[in-house]
Amino acid sequence: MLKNSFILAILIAFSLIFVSLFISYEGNDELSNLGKYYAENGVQEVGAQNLVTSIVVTYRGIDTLGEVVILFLTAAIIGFFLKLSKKDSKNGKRVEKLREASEILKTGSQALVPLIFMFGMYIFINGHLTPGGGFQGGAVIATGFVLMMIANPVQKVKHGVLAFVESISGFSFVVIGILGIVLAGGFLDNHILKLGTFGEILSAGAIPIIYSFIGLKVGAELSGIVGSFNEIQAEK
Amino acid sequence: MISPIHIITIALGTAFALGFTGKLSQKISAFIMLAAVGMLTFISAQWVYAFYSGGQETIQIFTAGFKPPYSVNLQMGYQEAVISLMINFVGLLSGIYLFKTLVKQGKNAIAVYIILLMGLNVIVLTQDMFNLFVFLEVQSIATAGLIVLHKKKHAVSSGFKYMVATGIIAGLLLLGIIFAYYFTGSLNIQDFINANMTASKGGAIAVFLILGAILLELKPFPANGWALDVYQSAKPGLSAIISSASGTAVLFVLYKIAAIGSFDSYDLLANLGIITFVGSNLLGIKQKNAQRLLGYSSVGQIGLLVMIIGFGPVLGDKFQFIAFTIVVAHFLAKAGLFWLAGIVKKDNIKKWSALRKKPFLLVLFGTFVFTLIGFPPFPSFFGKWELIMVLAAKSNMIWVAAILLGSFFEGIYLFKWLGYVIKGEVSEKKTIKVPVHKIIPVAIVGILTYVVGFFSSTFVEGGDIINYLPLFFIAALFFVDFLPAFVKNIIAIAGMAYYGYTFLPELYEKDLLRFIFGTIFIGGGILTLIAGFYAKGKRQGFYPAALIMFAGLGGIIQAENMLQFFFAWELMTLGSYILIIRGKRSMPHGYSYMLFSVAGAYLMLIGFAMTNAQAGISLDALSMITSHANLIYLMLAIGFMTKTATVGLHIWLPGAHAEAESDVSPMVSAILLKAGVFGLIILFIAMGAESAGTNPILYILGWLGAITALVGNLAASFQEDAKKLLAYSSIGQLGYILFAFAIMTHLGWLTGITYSINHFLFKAVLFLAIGAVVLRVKTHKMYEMGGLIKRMPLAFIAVLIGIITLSGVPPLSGFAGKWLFYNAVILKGWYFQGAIVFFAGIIAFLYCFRLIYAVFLGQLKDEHRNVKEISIWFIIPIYILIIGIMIFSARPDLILQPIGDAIAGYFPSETLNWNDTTASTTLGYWSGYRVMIIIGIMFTILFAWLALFNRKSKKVKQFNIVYSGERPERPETTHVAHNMYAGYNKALGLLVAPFITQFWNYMSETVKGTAGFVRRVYTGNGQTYALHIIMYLVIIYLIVF
Amino acid sequence: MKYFSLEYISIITGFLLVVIGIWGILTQKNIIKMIIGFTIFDTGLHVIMVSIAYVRGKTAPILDDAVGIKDVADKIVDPVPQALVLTAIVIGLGVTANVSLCN
Amino acid sequence: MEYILIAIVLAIVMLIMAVMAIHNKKLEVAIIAAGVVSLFASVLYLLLAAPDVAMTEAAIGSGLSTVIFFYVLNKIRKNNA
Amino acid sequence: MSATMRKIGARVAGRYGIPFYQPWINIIKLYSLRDSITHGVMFYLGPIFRVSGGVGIFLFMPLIFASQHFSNFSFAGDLVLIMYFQFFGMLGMALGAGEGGHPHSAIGISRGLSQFTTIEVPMTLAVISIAIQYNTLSISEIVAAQQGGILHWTLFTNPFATVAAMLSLLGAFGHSPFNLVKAPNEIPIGPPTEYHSSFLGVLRTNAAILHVIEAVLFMNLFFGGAGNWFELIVKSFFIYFWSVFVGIVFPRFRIEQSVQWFLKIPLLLGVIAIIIFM
Repeated sequence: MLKNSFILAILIAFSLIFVSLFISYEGNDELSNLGKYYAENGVQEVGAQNLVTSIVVTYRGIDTLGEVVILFLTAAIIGFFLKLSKKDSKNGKRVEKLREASEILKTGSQALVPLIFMFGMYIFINGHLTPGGGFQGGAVIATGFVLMMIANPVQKVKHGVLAFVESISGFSFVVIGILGIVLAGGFLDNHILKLGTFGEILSAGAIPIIYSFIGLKVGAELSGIVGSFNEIQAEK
Repeated sequence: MISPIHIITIALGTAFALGFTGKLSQKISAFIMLAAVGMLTFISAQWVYAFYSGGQETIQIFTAGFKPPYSVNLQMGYQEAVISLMINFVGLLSGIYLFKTLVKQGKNAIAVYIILLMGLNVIVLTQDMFNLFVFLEVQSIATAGLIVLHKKKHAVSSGFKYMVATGIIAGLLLLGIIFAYYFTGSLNIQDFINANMTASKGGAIAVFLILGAILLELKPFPANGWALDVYQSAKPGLSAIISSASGTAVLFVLYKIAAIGSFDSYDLLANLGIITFVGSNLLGIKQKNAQRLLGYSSVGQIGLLVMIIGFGPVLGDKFQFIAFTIVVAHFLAKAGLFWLAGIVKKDNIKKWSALRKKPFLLVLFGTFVFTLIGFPPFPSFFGKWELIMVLAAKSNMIWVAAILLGSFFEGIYLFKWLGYVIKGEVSEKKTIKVPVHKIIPVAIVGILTYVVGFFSSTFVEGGDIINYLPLFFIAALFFVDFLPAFVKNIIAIAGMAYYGYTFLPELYEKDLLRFIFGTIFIGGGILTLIAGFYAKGKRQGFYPAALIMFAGLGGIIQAENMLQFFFAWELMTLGSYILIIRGKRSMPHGYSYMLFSVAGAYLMLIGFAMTNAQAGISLDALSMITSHANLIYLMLAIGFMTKTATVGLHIWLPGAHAEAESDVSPMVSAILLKAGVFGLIILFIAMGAESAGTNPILYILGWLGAITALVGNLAASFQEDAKKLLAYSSIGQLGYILFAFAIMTHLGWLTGITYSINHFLFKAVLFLAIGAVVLRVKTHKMYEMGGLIKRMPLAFIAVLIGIITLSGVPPLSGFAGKWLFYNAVILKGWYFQGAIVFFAGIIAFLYCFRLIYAVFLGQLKDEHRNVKEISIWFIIPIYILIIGIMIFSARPDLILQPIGDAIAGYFPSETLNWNDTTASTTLGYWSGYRVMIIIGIMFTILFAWLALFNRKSKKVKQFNIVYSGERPERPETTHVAHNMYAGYNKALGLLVAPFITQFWNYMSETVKGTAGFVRRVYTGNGQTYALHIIMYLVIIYLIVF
Repeated sequence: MKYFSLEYISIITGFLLVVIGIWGILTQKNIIKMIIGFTIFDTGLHVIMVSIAYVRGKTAPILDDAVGIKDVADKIVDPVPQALVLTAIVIGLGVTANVSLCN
Repeated sequence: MEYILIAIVLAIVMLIMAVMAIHNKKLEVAIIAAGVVSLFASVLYLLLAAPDVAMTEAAIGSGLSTVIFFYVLNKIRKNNA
Repeated sequence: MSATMRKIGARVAGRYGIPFYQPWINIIKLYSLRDSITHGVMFYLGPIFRVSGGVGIFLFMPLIFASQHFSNFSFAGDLVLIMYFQFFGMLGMALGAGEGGHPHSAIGISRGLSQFTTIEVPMTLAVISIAIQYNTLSISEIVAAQQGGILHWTLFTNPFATVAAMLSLLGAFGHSPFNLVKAPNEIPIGPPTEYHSSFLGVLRTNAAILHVIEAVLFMNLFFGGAGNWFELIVKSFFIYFWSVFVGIVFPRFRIEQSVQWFLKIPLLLGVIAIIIFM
């Protein structure tokens, strides 16, 4: 208990930093310089309705690349871990027989999962127009995947397929980025395709393509991660 | 030119592509990865080249084709190129090193590895704060992943701690970034810098959070327990990357963003950096685990670099050089050491002696250790030199002291480790396996340390005239180390002779004092090397070390500026250290030798730095000091006195000299100690004759010299070990010399020089002779010898002449010193000191007699009935030296007269007058030549007389004696060499009680105790480490705001 | 009452979540709870970031028909921190997954 | 104004849930509570005019994270059992 | 002279003692002994060193003040030379005895050397004091400075130095109470153990020379020197007898006792002597 009070004291002292930060915060009545620039020029330059998307995919595309890389790393590390524990399980550890899911769940999921996948794809393809994009779509796909696993716990996750999707979309992402250097102004420039008509699906240059790849990749990665966790927990 | 953006594309392309290569074998994947990393290295190398060859300007890469701050931009400048090259280079080498591991772990690990490198590159290049954050996370997740892949239980838990710690740090960084954005409306680092955020309180806190987070990424002491666990438990190849590449990259980030703070934040960084440097190195002292030790050292070095960044504005245009050399030194050495750790595969540093079976690795290990500590010719030497010079110039002396203290702590454990490696017991018969792919990286960085060191010297003021010729020669000699010893000996002697030839004749005209010392160093070196012919086999490692020492000694003579002097001084220390620890039981002594030397050298360094700040870098500047002169002189004097083993600083000497090899003892005793004397001479010249009466330092030094003489000689007479006896005698003799020079009159100096020459001659003779005897009888203990005159008459004569010279009995040259001494002392008026020295001189008789009696006289031991005369290779140099003694004894005027003329420039009054061969002062007179003749004639007459009476005396066996009514049968019963001066010891032993040793022991125990106490903050618990991080920030916050 | 507005309430909530999260990290023995502390810490940060993006009385930065494409700057909240939060959330997931793995 | 009231309610629930997530003895409850914090946060994001963020938080923070937690919990339970 | 000493000693002890000519007879007898053995080269050289030392000091010492002839070879060196030359003989003696291989000789030497070192300290202080006083190290000049009446002797002008030196003289002569070195009872004649016949003869000769020379040295330094032969003999005889008297009165000291004793009173006196003239 003494230790906890000590920690509490430290934390209170630490909160002083936050208090000062909070006091200095006054809320905004107008946009910051950067925000203003994007608001005024985003449409002309990038051509996406959703400004957040144009920032995420184009202006700060390299951040997104890093983010995808982090998911990739996580998936790779967890996948590796899975491999290790599988090796262990070969040495005398058994995979516990899981309880079968109820029939309703099974049937329901069979109908639902493709729908969820479709919804996810819709989200990332329309990322430049409506809220949402690659990440959200990817996450939705992964949710569908989770549902699939719950419905059918015994079924093996096809890591090979996931990895393939993940790699190919990641690779394409990079290739498009390089095309940006070759054909347009810089790495991940979306001007390799025409900006098109504002507000349409096939507008905003390469954004829909890039976001699709991101969506696929994120979906595959998140599914892989969750799947791996599932397998890890299934082992004993 | 390939755009740096392709560092990202190639790395990521490879990583992603590995996923769909399908069934490609893991080996091929690893090769693809290596090729990719090679490509990265090539890209950064070509940029470095472009900048190096000039004409290339810093370029900005706009991603997505928009200008910053609207999109993320990368910047490629000279600095970025260099750092990125370093990262990729170590990545490539580590990739080769980890090749098999990576192949075994599979594609996932390979992909993570290359992404780690990519992340590091991006954080160096990027100019956008949030981008920096993202790739910092990439970097830390990749690192954690690779740690976890190690699949040790310990590794997993340390990975967890690492994630927790970096997670909190990243969160705080993000908080800082978003508020910085709130205040500036930008995410570009350049905009942050221009915005002057610290003006408002909120902005200042945002800056504080950003800088604090980056600082915490650098593992500042004491909030770094998590990092140490990582260093300890990660695979060595990975630790190498974390320490070298990640450390360097994040340091660069700190450097890049440091400007967002105000001037105060620089100050703060400097403070925190130095705390880390000192604290972390202090804790390293108690550490036993090799990788954790390296972790402490890494943290320490990075702390030093943080401090340097903090001093960036102060250091001005020197900053780049200093930071670069120290970074590179740390980078190369740490990578090399971690890799070595992976080859040795021993956790406990005591077990590293396994390395000894691989001399090549041993040399590399030594190289890295000396690089870390900052010995020449490695880059960190020049970096630290410049750093301290600049700091001193801006009178930041406390900082200088703290840096040196930290370096000293680092020296303590690194040398201890080196000691274990070189002298520890090799218990296992199994030799360590050295796969080729692991040794190549180590060798490459090892060689690079030399190359970079060489190039960095050309950038230092005064460094361009350092004489590298001997070093190249030594390097060449190192590569022919496989030759038999006598071939190498011939090469070495030839090299020495040539080296002497290159500068000594010239000095004879210009500077007689330097000439004399130069002759002692080089000539003496050649003579003692002749003795080296006795050695059989290859004698690996001996010649490079010996020649490094002599190169250093020569360098001291040649030095024109303080950098050269210090460079040579450290070189000499390094060489002599290696020489000393070659002895069988000399490790602890070598260790303390090194610590004293390093500490002394640091004091010298401070002195030099303060001088440089006032009067420039030339050695002559010492006489132009305007302020704090006495402090500087005192520090320099203490520095030199560590080499002359003045009382208080002497405890390393007896063991070091006594346990060294037979032909090494004369080198380190007769020759090496003179380096300290030479330093003192330079110092005293600088202080000037006019300070003789007024300067309290000289007065203190005089007393110290006298006490040293007394204590040294007294201790010598109580030794049982012949070589130890000689070693203590050296302490005493050096006490005389210090005393004589401290008198600071014409006569005093003549005394000092005479003593120096004499000590060189007779101590070389004695150590060579006794060393040769020891080689024959295989013991140092005097009471285990005896009666050897019958077996080794030549050695006996040599020792006899040696001790007559030593004790200053007329007619040999020792008396010249004593006579000058009396005159000098009485004229100076230092009567009591003089009396003490005189008393010490008489005590010299005790040990002189003991030496010759116990070794050569008395009854011959049974086991020595058949020993041979000492080796001819010892006899030759000994008798050459004896001829020298005879000449000097008969005609001291030949040498002393020109010297007198030479030093008359410094001390014009009360000179020694020469009338033919008779010297006279205002007090007395003496003619060595005549005394020699008179005694010679008398001796002959008496000999003839006695011979006349004793024609018929018959020779009898030794046991033909009677005592206590019995005839002795065993030699032991008649030899009383053990505890010979028992009564004397009872009366005066108090004076030599090991107070000083106890004092130093107490000191070292205190330091270790502190280290052990502070180390308790590292509980090994992830939560505690997280708490440390929070506390660290809180404390800094409370201090700053 | 200045603090009685959307952005202030949310930013205070954010800070409090951060503090609670750190408290959890520092005090909880159970590793899962530590990790939960972590996610709460992260969520708090995200809330703060989004609050900073907020401009009083403006709408989301999506230029649909309701907003139009003229004088956009006066109509929307700041898109930049939102983009950052997107990235941060995904990174947070990566970190959480990794931390969860390490036990 | 009604936004503010909603926000206050959201904030209070989030904080209570956060404390619960950390101090509740039952791990399942704790995990769910953490998920609720995320979920309410995403509603708050909507109020703050950030639909993109809200979607992401809902999908990732309250969805996937919670699933992962349950898996980890399962794993630990089994290991300890 | 040694006979005289023994005689007085015996008389005090109530015995008859030996006749005064006994030592001379001893020496002659030793020289003429035919049976002679040796232990090696150094056994020869030892006595030679010893005698060289003795004779050497004699040669370097001016005996009679202002006499051209009896200044001997004093032009070759000064007081320092003489002080150090004493060691030459010591060393030779020690070496020769060591060669003999007899343990007693080694014990004797170790004791002798120990004691000798401390004897020299007050002596040196006294000499330094004199050197300061007269500002010279040349014996002739020291003697010259003492001319002109008994009150000009160092004995009176520098009494502390004189006393210190006289005390150390006791040790230098090696008579009782500082004669453990020779230790007649435990070890037959100390370092000369093992020596006999002509070797011993040489040594005894030397011993006589040494005693005389020490006395002469003291005379020169402290008692105004000698203007002619008669003065020389009388003065040195009295100096010699000083030690004899003391020796008879005090019991013998152990080595550590004598070492400590010499480092107390005589040392203090020497220091005072220097302080006075500083």
